[in-house]
Amino acid sequence: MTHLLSHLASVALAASPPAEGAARAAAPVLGRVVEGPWTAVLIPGLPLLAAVLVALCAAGRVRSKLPAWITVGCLAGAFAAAVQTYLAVVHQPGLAQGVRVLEWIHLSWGEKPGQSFAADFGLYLDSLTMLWMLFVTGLATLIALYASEYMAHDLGAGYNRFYFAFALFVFSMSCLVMGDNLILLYLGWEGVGLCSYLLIGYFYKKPSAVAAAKKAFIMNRIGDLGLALGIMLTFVQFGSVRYAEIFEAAAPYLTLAGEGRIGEIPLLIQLIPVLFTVGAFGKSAQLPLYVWLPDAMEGPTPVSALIHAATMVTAGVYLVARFLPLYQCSTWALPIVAWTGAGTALLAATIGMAQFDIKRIMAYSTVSQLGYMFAGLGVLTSAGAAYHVFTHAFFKATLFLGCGAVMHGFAGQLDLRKLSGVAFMKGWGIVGLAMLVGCLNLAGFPFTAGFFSKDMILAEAFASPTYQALGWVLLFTAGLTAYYTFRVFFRVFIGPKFYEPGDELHAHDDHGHGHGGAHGHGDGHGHAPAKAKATADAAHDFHPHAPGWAINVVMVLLTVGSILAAYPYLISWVPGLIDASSARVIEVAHGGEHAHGTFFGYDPHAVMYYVSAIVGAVGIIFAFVLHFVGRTGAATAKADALLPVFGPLARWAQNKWYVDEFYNFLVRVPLLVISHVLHLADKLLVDGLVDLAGFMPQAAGRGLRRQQTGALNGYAFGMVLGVGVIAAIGAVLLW
Amino acid sequence: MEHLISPVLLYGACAIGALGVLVALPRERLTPAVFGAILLAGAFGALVLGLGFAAPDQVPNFHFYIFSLIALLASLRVISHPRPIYSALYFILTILAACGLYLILSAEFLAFALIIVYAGAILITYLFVIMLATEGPTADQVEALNEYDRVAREPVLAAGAGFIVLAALTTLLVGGSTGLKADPRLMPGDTRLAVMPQKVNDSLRAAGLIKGDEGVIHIEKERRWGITPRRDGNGTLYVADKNGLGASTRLIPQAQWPADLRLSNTEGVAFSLIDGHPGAIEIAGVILLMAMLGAVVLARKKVELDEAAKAQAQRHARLDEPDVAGVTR
Amino acid sequence: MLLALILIPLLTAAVVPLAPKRSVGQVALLGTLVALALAAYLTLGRDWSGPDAGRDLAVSAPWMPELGLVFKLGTDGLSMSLVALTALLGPICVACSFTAVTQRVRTYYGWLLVLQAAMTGVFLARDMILFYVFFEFTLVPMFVLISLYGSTNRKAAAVKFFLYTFTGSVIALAGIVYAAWFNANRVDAADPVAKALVAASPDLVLGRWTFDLASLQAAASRFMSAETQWWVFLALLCGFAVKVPLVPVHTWLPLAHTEAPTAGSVVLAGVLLKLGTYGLLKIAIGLCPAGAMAWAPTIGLLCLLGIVGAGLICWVQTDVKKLVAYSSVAHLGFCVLGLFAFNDAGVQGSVLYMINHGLSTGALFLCIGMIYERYHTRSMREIGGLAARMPIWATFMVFFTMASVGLPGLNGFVSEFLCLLGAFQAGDVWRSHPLTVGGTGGNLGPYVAAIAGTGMIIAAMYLLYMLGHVVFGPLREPHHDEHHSASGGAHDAEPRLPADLTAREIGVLAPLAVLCLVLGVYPKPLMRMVDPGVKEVIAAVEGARTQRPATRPVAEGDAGAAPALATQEAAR
Amino acid sequence: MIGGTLVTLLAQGPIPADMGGVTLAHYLVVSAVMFVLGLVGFMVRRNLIIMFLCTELMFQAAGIALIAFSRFHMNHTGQTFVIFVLTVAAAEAAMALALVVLLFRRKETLDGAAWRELKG
Repeated sequence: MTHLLSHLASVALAASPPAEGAARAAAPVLGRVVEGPWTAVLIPGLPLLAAVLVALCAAGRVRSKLPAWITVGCLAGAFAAAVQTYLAVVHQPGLAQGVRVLEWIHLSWGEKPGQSFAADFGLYLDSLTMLWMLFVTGLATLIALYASEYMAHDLGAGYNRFYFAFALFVFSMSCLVMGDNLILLYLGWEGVGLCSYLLIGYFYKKPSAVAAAKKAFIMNRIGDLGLALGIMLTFVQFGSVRYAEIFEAAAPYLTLAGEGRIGEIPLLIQLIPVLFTVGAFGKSAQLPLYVWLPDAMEGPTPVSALIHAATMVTAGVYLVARFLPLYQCSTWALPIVAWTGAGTALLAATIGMAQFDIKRIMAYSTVSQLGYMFAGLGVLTSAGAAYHVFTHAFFKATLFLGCGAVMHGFAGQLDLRKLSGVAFMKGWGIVGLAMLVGCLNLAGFPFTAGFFSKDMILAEAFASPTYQALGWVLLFTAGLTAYYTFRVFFRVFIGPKFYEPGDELHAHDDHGHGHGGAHGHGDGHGHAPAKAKATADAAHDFHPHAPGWAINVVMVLLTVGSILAAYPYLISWVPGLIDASSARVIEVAHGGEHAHGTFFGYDPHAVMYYVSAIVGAVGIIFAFVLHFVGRTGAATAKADALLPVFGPLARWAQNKWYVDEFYNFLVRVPLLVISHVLHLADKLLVDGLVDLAGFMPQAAGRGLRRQQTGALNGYAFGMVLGVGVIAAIGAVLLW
Repeated sequence: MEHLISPVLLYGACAIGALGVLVALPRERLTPAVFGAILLAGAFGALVLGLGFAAPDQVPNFHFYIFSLIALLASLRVISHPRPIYSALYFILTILAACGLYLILSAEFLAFALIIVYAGAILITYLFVIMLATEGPTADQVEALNEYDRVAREPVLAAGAGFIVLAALTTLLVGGSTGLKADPRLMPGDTRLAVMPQKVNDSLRAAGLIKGDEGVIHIEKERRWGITPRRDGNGTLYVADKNGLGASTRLIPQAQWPADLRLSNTEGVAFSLIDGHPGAIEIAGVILLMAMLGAVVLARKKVELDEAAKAQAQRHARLDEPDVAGVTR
Repeated sequence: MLLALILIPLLTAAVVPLAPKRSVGQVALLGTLVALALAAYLTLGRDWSGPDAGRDLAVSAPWMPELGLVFKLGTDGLSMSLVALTALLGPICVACSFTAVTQRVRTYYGWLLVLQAAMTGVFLARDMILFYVFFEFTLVPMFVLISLYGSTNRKAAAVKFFLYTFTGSVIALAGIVYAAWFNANRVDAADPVAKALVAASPDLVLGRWTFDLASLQAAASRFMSAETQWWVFLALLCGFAVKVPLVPVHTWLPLAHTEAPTAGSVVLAGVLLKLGTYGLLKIAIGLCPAGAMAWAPTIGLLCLLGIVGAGLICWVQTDVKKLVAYSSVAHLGFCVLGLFAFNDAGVQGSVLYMINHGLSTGALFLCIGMIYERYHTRSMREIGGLAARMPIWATFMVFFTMASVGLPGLNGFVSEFLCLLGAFQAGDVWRSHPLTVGGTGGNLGPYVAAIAGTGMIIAAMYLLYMLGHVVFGPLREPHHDEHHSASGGAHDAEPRLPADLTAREIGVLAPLAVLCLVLGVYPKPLMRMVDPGVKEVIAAVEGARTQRPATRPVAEGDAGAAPALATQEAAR
Repeated sequence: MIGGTLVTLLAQGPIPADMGGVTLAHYLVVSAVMFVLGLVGFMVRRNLIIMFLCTELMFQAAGIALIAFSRFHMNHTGQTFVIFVLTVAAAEAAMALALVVLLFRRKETLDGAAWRELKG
């Protein structure tokens, strides 16, 4: 392992940055689609098949691990299909390939362009798509395997439900990424949202899980509205929702942008990417819509790893990358993306520093890293962003699954104040090592994949004259990230051995069947009373169960993956893929000299390795000093002594800067008040008017009723008066 | 439009009449029906004068005024007399006076029918019912008038309303009838004679206009007997012998017709009734039948006294039979 | 054939009172299934995409010739799709009532069948008065169903439902009669325009008393001035908007829905509300396209009020059924919004919306009815977390909720997206942007679509709020004993239902679920089916947009001006 | 006897416009006055029998008007109608009086005000 690392390091330092050095591949031909391989259909098809089969299992009340094996098998098949398709796609670099599957929505009201609306189930295969699909299907397979053990406590309906949503998620994600039109993308977009909803709310008896699921769905919907409006505007502007046709229609504008005449592009076209951005921010948890992601950790950990760390949340990055041609036609879209990304990265990092729940820390780190990716897109290193997506997918999955293993083993305990030295416990070595690798990646430790991908973004930020400040923000965030990552590692995984079991037990107490045999310990049913004795001596009747083979295998594979993820950088694999797709950054003619930003006079691409390595090391050292040195128990560390220095800031950060409360106060409460007012107005005013209209004849009748004396003469009198009036009118008319 | 009568006079008369009625109506205290009658007579006089002046060149028809005065005064008494029996009797008088008017209007058949049916039959029924339903005078109280007979209900309002209706009605009637022209199309004339050959024959024979076996024929419709009268008085009679139409046929122009060769009123009513409204007669018959059945059904019905009346009846019973009460006690 | 669609339920309704009490439901089910089979045969057995498809099915017989009334039935793909929806919901409504209704079953099924016949008649009628008769006749069975078989406040709900909708439709009748009067007295059959119209389609009756739909539409749209059309449209709107219902004339709906028995709610949401949108689409817009255009901004505003306002009101409901009822108001806001976009995407989306809403909301009402049957409450305070008790039911509930939310891949999405897209396209703002190719022009536009789009978020808010309370969360159940003792022996007679759904209930929900999925993934056949009808409506509006009504075509030379205007429009 | 004389005197009276010095209006005014008297009587009197008598009075008034018109137009339909009026009056009298008797038996009074079941 160390040998490999040093090898990689030497190669990396020797090689010049690939984005600059390697001759760029030929520009992709946008707007042309050739027939693609049919195997591509298997990529979404097999997960769908898995979903259907699992649904049948659920209908048949299967109570074994059959759904897991079905899903793992199908997903592995999908991964194989993805590899096969990838090979076919790279065979014709720069050319998108299309596969038509099924007609979906077709409308036509004329012959001219823009007078027909067509959205099909069709696939658009280019290198960007395939990059995403490779890690989506690959990771999904591994995590499905991991979950087969992790979810085993819930065999039966819950297990089936989990795998149904899981397979459906992969299908939706495939639609999102592979769809050849915006509507299919939207289908995937909302489909992953649905699966996310179902999986976050997996423990549906917990109100917090239900609330988190709802929050995720609604927050995503807000973003989706932006995306939907963007799609409509795209259609109105370009007359199509198919990528190929959009790119074709947008080509003149891209040319304009390339010539630096971005001001001549119609405003409405510049608006499209801004609307897309709203959607991307919702799905990828960026400011101001990020608040759902930390709460989404209510779901089972494999879900957090796959959906809320590795794949789904990168859909926003994919969207921006896919429509980079349009983004480059917009004056505001990329700066918005860049600054929001940087802001999110910093904010989430500060919150992550102050949390105690390790899964939540990972969630905030995800938000923060997503911010990095957006910043990368914003500063126009789509290759960097995509690469960061790629590396992040591996190491964050590793981290989450590690956390999941801990949670699984310690009955839902996630508080870093109640765990210590886990890596040294029996059977936890692999997890500890995997966590170390993951943390090093996340912290940007030199020669790790995370280090390289983060550097690409940082360097490009500093390289751009307008984004210097942004670069500093990101650099600072990198330091914070290193600190809070290792804060977790030093406190939970090394140090004195200590643990307190959690009180959740995965809702074991609700399902009486307890753990499966794979855990290798006997008293599967005895965890429920642990809540009453949540003290140190709880260890007497609680034995943490070390992860079983499936979890360990997956941890190992993922760890290897995170390490190897550094390798593609060295051969310019990811940049090559990106350059051959629509996410290629165009050269902008600046009229004169290409203004290059510098880092204190140095070329940022050259020095950023050292700078970020130093920043990362500083963060790790801080964590080491504050959280490891001299720590004897789990509950406290030296860092606590520093808290007064920050005054209320620490408390605010711990309370997530009160953003949730702020939203609640600013949006939810007013809306609730308005709703109640509307309801009352509807009931009293609108319906009241109706009732009044109904009441008036009644009242009139009641009043007139008194005129009915019931006496014969009275009626006669009335008649006479009536006759008299009529006759009098007649007389007046006559005379 | 030409005013037959000055509106001021008309309304004045109406108002005085209304006042008269008001005064004449029965009330709690003294009933000055006499004053009311005087006032009404005054009103009537005013009307007569007004109407009389309206047609000054005509000698007023004395009978008309007599009958109408009787009719109106009698109707006043009908509504103002506190005793139902007298009201009914006054109603008979009204009918008789109305029959007089009918006679003036040469509706003699109806005049007598009215007397027979109304005065004879209907009013007698009324009298029966009045007798049945009115408590006779008891020993201590000679004037056993019911409160509801003695006191009128809302006389002022009623008189006011009546005045309005009367004013409006007279305005309309007078105004409407002044310009009215008799519609010649409505007159049946002598057309009906065409279907009464025997009458024509008899009349002609009595006048000596036909002799022997001659008879009238009607050429156009090819009937054996008939005439072709015309509304304009230029009708023609064809008189032919038994051999029918031929050389011996001769014509008798309308000018030579005997005076009695015309439809009498009764005949006219009969034609109108039987020929013109056969369905209505049937319906009227059914109505009468139903009324008879209804009356029978109603009369046979055993009536339950309602609660209050029952209690009162029991009280009466107890007072009437103190012995029974005493025994039980 | 078309007559049979109406007669089969009617005859079954006649037979139902004679059936023995135990088999009343089966008899009714059989009748509705036969009707469904016929409707399916007619719907699936032929190609509806041509402009004259279904013309050979038309039925015409003199009815009251003195008044120009003809008993005329006809259909096209658009009408047929709604007829099919009605026929589909028929057996479902019958089957869902087997255990829910145990008292006075003969009356119940009889009226349910009559209701189906009347609704089918509305969609098939091609004579305005016949349409009106069927339209009004739906009220009577519904009134009976609500007032006899509803819950606590049923009498008031039934009266309000009846009077409210009746008042509206009487005003609509005035509009219809005026249109007929206009045709008889203000249209000259000798006029060259009229002659041309008659030459084009010889069935038209112009210049004489008639209530034939096509004739009146031809006469009114071509000869009536825009101002008059505005008024006539207003009259028709009064009738149809109440039925739809648009805000602010919607208040009968939550009450009626809440109080109606389950089958009543299903029919109400599934088909009865569609009578309003269908009337707007097929009658009102065709009759007065210029009036419709003039009203479009106002109606758009009302739709937005419905989408946002009613959506927010849903969010604070505690009664599940009321929540879904208010959601109907919001959903139909989308539907009408799409309709008044007057472009292909919008109208097509609107028609799909009619059917999709019928399926998904109808199914939601069925789900809620099943809960009500078990717990005798609809309050979210009393029930919750039922997923633990009834997993199959919860699955269906989540599925249909998602269809209702408009999740892509399910039916709701296609229609909702198309409605929004239509509204988005239908803005005159696009005319000022020369390079825009997809805008159609109209009276709505992107801002309207954007505000309506918030309805998507709000829909997610209230429907997930419902799911979170009823399906998910900790289990809450009311005490059974209380309810049984409170309501006396009435419930004891009912068959006890198992905790989760029975096979019958699954059989009721499953077809709807399958259709929701199929229409979400493969809406093409349906879209092709309704396309000619949609095109017809759009053509009417386009006609009004490009030419002024030819009231005095010869005298003022408008006939010459119209094509010039048209080419000018086309040039844009 | 008097009737007979009158017949000879008046029956063959002059043709329409000249009805013995009185015009159609005279008869109509008499008819109207009589009608109104009946009307007022109906409103004012409380005895059920008298009230019905008042309706008969109104019938009479109508009869006079009908006969006057009949004479005016030399048309017998008016008289025919009077016959029908007579019929209806007879039927009405039969029914009404039967009802009156019934009502009287029930409450021992003829006061019309005693029956107010229709009071609102």
